[in-house]
Amino acid sequence: MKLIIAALKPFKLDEVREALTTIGVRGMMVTEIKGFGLQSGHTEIYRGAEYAVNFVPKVRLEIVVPDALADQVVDTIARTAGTGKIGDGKIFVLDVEQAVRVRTGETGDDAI
Amino acid sequence: MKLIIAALKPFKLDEVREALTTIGVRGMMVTEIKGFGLQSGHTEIYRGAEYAVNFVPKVRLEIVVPDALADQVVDTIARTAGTGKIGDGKIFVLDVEQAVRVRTGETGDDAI
Amino acid sequence: MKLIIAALKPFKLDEVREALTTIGVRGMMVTEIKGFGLQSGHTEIYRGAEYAVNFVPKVRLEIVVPDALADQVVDTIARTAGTGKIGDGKIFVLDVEQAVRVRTGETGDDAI
Amino acid sequence: MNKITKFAGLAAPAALFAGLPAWAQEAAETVEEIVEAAPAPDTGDTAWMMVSTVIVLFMIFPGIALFYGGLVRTKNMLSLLMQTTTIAAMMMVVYVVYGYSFAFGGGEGPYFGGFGKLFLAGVTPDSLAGTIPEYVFIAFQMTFASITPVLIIGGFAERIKFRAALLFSLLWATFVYFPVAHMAWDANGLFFGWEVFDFAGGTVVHINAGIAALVGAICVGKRIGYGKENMTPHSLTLTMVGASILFVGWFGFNVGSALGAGTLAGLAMINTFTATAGGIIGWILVEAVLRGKASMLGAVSGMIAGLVAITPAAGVVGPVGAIFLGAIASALAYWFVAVVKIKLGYDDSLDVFGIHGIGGITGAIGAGIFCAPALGGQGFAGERGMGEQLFYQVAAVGITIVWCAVVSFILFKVVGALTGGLRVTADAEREGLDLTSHGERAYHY
Amino acid sequence: MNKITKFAGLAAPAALFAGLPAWAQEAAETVEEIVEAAPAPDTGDTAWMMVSTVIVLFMIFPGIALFYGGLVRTKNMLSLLMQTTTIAAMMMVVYVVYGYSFAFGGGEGPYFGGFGKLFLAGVTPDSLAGTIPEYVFIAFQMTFASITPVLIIGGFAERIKFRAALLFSLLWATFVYFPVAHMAWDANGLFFGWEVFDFAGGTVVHINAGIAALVGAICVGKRIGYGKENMTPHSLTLTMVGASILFVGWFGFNVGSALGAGTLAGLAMINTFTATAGGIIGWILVEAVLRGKASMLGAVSGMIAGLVAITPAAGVVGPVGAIFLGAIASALAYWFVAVVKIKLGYDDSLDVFGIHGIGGITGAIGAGIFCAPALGGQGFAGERGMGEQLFYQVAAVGITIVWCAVVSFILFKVVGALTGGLRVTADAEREGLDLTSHGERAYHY
Amino acid sequence: MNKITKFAGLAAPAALFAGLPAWAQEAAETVEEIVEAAPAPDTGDTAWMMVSTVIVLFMIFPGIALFYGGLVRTKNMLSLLMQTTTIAAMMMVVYVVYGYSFAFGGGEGPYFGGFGKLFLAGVTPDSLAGTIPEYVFIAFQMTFASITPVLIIGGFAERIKFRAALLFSLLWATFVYFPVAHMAWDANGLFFGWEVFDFAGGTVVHINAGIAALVGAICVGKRIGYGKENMTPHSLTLTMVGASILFVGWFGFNVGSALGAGTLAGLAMINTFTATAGGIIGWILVEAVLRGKASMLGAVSGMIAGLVAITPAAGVVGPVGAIFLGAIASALAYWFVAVVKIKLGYDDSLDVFGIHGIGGITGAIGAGIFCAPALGGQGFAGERGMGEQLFYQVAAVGITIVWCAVVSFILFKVVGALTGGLRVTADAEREGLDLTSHGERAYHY
Ligand SMILES: Nc1ncnc2c1ncn2[C@@H]1O[C@H](COP(=O)(O)OP(=O)(O)O)[C@@H](O)[C@H]1O
Ligand SMILES: Nc1ncnc2c1ncn2[C@@H]1O[C@H](COP(=O)(O)OP(=O)(O)O)[C@@H](O)[C@H]1O
Ligand SMILES: Nc1ncnc2c1ncn2[C@@H]1O[C@H](COP(=O)(O)OP(=O)(O)O)[C@@H](O)[C@H]1O
Repeated sequence: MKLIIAALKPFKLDEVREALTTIGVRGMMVTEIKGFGLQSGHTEIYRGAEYAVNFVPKVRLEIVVPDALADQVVDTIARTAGTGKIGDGKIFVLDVEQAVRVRTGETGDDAI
Repeated sequence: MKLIIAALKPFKLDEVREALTTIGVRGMMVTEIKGFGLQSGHTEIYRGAEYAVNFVPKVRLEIVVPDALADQVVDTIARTAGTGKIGDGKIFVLDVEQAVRVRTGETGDDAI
Repeated sequence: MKLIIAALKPFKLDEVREALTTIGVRGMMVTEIKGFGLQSGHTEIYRGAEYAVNFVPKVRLEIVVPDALADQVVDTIARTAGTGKIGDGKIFVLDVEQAVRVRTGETGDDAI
Repeated sequence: MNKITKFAGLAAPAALFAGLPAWAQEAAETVEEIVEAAPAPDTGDTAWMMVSTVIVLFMIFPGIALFYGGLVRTKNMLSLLMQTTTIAAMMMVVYVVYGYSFAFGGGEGPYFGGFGKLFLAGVTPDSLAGTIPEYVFIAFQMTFASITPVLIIGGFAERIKFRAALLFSLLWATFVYFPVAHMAWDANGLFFGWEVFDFAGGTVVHINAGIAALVGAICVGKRIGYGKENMTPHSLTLTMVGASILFVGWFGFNVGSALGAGTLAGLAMINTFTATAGGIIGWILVEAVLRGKASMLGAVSGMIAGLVAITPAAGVVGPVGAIFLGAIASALAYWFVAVVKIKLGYDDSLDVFGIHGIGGITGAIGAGIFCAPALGGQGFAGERGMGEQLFYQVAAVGITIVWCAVVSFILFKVVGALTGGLRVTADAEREGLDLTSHGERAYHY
Repeated sequence: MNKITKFAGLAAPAALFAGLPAWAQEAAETVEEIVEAAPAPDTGDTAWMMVSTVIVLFMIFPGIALFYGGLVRTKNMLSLLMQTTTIAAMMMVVYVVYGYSFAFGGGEGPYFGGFGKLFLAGVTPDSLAGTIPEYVFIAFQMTFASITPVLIIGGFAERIKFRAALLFSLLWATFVYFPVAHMAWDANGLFFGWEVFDFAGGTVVHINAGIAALVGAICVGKRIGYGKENMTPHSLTLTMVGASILFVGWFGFNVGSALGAGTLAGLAMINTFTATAGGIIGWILVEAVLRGKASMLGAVSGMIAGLVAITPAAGVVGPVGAIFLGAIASALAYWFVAVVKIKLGYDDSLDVFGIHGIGGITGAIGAGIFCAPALGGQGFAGERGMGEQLFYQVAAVGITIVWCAVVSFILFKVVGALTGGLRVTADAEREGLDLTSHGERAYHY
Repeated sequence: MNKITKFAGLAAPAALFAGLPAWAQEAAETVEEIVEAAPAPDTGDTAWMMVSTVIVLFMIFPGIALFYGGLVRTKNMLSLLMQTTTIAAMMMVVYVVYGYSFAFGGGEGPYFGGFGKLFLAGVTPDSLAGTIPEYVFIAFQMTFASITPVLIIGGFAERIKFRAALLFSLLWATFVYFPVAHMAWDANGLFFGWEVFDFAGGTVVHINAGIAALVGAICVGKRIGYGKENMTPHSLTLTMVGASILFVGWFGFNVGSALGAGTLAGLAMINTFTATAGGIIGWILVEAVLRGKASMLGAVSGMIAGLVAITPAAGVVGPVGAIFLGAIASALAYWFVAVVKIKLGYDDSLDVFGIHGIGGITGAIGAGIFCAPALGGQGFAGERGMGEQLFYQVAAVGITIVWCAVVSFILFKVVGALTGGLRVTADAEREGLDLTSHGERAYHY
């Protein structure tokens, strides 16, 4: 199994989730994060004091899928999440050794 | 070492943490996340406009443990976090190459 | 490529980010988490009812870097984030199989 | 027979009060006090009117700001607060400069008060309006003029340019608000002459704001993602707080419109209570029946609908009739917001038309019905029956709607042309107006 | 000798005011005004009473809603706001329909005001109650009747069914609140006849609410996880805001109970200030000594305890005595909330009994002590000494406690039977009442 | 010629009112009422003064608490709320014990009111101050004395020890506030004798608080990370709510300082409106021009600057002049906060000096200018011209600054010595004062 981690623009979340559901992904974990990258942050001013905010709001998806599905998931995310502008995000793939479904105790591909 | 990632029902957090402490786990990272899976979300209505919310609040635990302890940790989580109802959550195991304790510079199993 | 995960004291974030930028890190993901470890939590009292809070606020950094840079990144974080007091945090290193930049479709080291 | 009929015989004495706002005379008369060129104000009336003024201000700062602000997404919170603050401040200056004059400047036409009191010319601390200092009357009216354009911004919240919102408000107040205020409340005004019941601003404030917001929602266009993305309110807690403050402050609005602390004030007070309670319960019942669950946002929406409905009617109906008036307005507003709006597909972000417009129309017409003594009301104007009273009520509503809709439409086009388009860019809308228009974020928890 | 003794001689003239609320007579008399069948209200008194009414409303919307809401967990926030809103609206309607009549309807029994003023029969805008329009008096009393059942819901917050809360409130108002209000404040009422000091509602509002909440907490049972999980307040900021609004609005409560803007009002005002300050400082000192840290929640808890304690006593003690009364009530409430409750193990979620019950009892009894001229007070009723006064104070407290406890217990059983159990399901309780009872969430940051 | 000149001839009759606060006499006189040893208070004046008192309380609870609290970081929120609550409560007790006496105790010196009214000796419910009960006057003044030390804490927020803040407030009130209040408002006071215009507390409240905060900011030292870390306000929403409540409550401050509901009150009311509007617009315009974006925090900062500026001037200028006064003060405050402060490098956390200090100085001096009849004002005192009036205005400002700065400095040193340093430890500062000083956290979402 593979763990796919993606940092994306928040407003793309629903679209990506739907696209993934279509290709058979049945679960994921979503976290709101602060992203740092090429996309520049913004400046906030409070009573004349300027603060550079270097972080940009992103959502981070974690999806565990059977090896066979991994490439397709990466492709789907890459296609759906893109706007062509800086800050579209990244996708990382890691190897997962084991998965367990708490409710049933199922393991491996059955668990996800 | 192994990194164990678990997505669980939030109200189980304290129980799981205690059970893990008992078997010798000395640290973890906890994140509040939105989970997507078989467990269905809910519907919210605001002035007649209905919104389907597909995400369910979950907590995500990350625990790095020596290889030897990994199975026991997975078991303990699986046992403690279960309610038998849909949405109990998943546990994933990944391999960790290195660990460092910032304070002391210790590495490997000593660091965790 | 390596994924470096670090749990650190929140007020160290800016310093660490700057140090990493200096050595060529161009991106990261930052999450606010609750840490559990040796550092003890605190007690809150509400109308005489005492609650022990076992979790301590931490920030969690995730940085994907080319293999070559990994050690330097770990070192830099370890050096910059330390205060010498309990709770300084941990750094974990995992292997990453693939990386994709959504905007361009670049993969591997080019993507990060 | 309602006391308003006494004005019929006021034509002559009214002349004695040349500069006095008509409404001041009405109230004074209504509460049966002897209106003379009294040298000192009545301290009790003045105390109440100052309180009324302050609590209508409270409806703006922070009442409506929170009611509206809680309903938008986090990223647009400050833009709502900021538009509220700036528009209200601007209107305060405008009111002193020409607003008071345009509405109550002594002009004898039915639509325009004239230039007689520009910069409050001729008003001194000793000038009285009825039994209260004229400065207090001006301040009271100023708060009405300040809140009305603020109500409108809810119609196109989360996407309008800041400077477009300001410019529109300025022009709208000039060409819609002041004329309608003159029509309704000045002794020489059109509706006033018709003896239309508009106790505290059903036409002037609520129908006016509702229509302008509807026109604005259409002219500005829908929010990106409207109907697809979840645009859930970022804090219903704040919305509830805002609604509560509106409830509280509305006693300044309604009871203050008695212009004194007499028996008419007492009537307006009890009616404002019961109509609001009716509004809350009305909405909740409909929701409970149709959806199986009563919601918090529903309860406060019903609250506002009830308050709006009793506004024109507070001094002419009875407390039991008011319950029904509030409940009916609330049910109609529900139907509009939850059914009609969704069918028609326009994006009135915060339902200004659905609640203020519909509530205001219901109240203005309902005032002509529930004032019937048979329904516990205080009676019709003069020798009128219900039919005749209703005719004038409907006429006033109709004129307000048409005037406001036409002028607002023109003004939106003009403002759009002057500001290079009413909307911010799509990117700015996505990122949120707080950062892109004001350089700040509302929360850093 | 306290001015209340003057009522002794009022038996005859009181007859003249058949329908007038007793309290209105008292206040009028107390401020030494000449009470005649005056044709017009006193504008100053009316202004103040309208303000009092509005600020007691503010205690509900959003005062108590925020004070309570801030103390619950995020997932139950809206349920608190919603119960507050709905119960208050319901009580406003009930008050007009039969509540006013049951309390002040002219009935001569000691427990019941009769059916004479159902639907406010016979009240017109010109009806006066003392020096103010009767409609204003009704509105003022209506706010008291609205807030009291709302106070109770804090006892079983975070687990009660919405419809159970509503039904209980309705029945409780009918069988507990209106009778006790009649006893305490109507000229024919039991406590009134005993010349019990209950200036602004120590028995009627606070002891009543505290007892009902305690009975409710026990009947409904503990929250899941109580004593194990952290049930930390989701926003102490909101709790502080709510408490502040209660402080501000309480001047309507206490000073408004003078029913006019005279010297008695001035006394009630200064006492309300100093007792509250005493309450704040009392709690903080206890905490600082016992725990080493003074907490914000402690400060506002002491604030409320002080306000509750001065409520029955505001017109009969002096400003320095009030400091001590507030501080003592606060310390007792602390002890109850932080020690006794935890020992006894019941789950009064928001400490309604601990603060309102204990504070109310302390205040009602303390009124009979600190009214002593030796303690700077205004004197006992009639020719009484402290012993006799205390006897009647304690008797009134005891009767209220027993009546309220017994009837509330029966009503909880009845309501439980009618609604299929008072509690929501365990799953719903875990998920939170906001989503499961109302289909909304409070925040989307 | 301003009406204050009438006091010139009051020397003799003033003797008749030995114990009466001078300001009460002024107002009574100013509104042209006949001041006799009236047996009963004027209900209208009393109603208004009770309202004023209550809304100044509202400025503290929760106005300033939220305005300040929203500006700090989450971890220090409760510390602000707690300091506000505790200091205000403490001042209420102190005011009754000796504060009223020190300010208005009848002493004939120019700096000190004496010991004549310790524990409010001699005051009964029937005592009058002008046309209102003395207890109401005391309560009104008590709220001023409560809010002023609270204003100061903004200067060293987020790092001071709780007990140091309390102790400093106590001493500062004793050695700075009460003396300056006596100087400005008592018939025997220094500034009062000079016929300085300080209508509602420009010197006493705002300059005083601003200077003390500046001295405090310097004595306590900068926050860790100041100038490097982002110390963004944790909730501008709360700041806006707080500012709004300040706006609303300020009518108690300013209009209440007329001590009655007459024509002077009307003037103070309209001026407070227009100056605030001017302040808002002033700041926004400067920001828009210099930065290209107008900010919400800017708008409310301008609001407060405008309110501060009109405070000393509310009864002596005209409504159009007030717009300019507000706008000028706002622009100066902007410049101070956004330019001067950053250059000088001290850390006045919430810009108490920048806004209250600068605004207060501008207003106190501006009062001497905009009172000119040529500028629409009500005239100078006596036969004075602008030069002479300005001389006294500047003298009063100067004396206040020097007195306050010197005494505050000494007190900070003393308090630092007594509490083992004014600051919490660096670790506690990092973790936040909420947890480390009070054992609570503000939010658990
Ligand atoms: N493929 C997956 N990858 C990552 N997380 C998952 C995946 N499937 C489920 N999850 C997480 O596990 C949670 C529970 O899964 P769900 O399918 O709802 O129920 P169950 O665990 O009972 O099968 C989800 O809310 C989600 O956070
Ligand atoms: N090396 C990295 N490791 C982890 N996350 C990264 C890395 N680089 C970028 N990211 C994440 O991807 C987001 C987008 O990256 P950015 O460089 O801004 O634009 P782009 O993806 O268009 O190159 C960042 O906000 C961050 O969350
Ligand atoms: N075994 C672990 N797995 C994952 N995260 C851990 C682990 N142990 C510690 N952490 C993280 O590191 C943080 C610091 O650890 P702690 O034991 O408190 O202090 P120290 O790093 O000084 O030994 C914790 O708050 C937690 O977030």
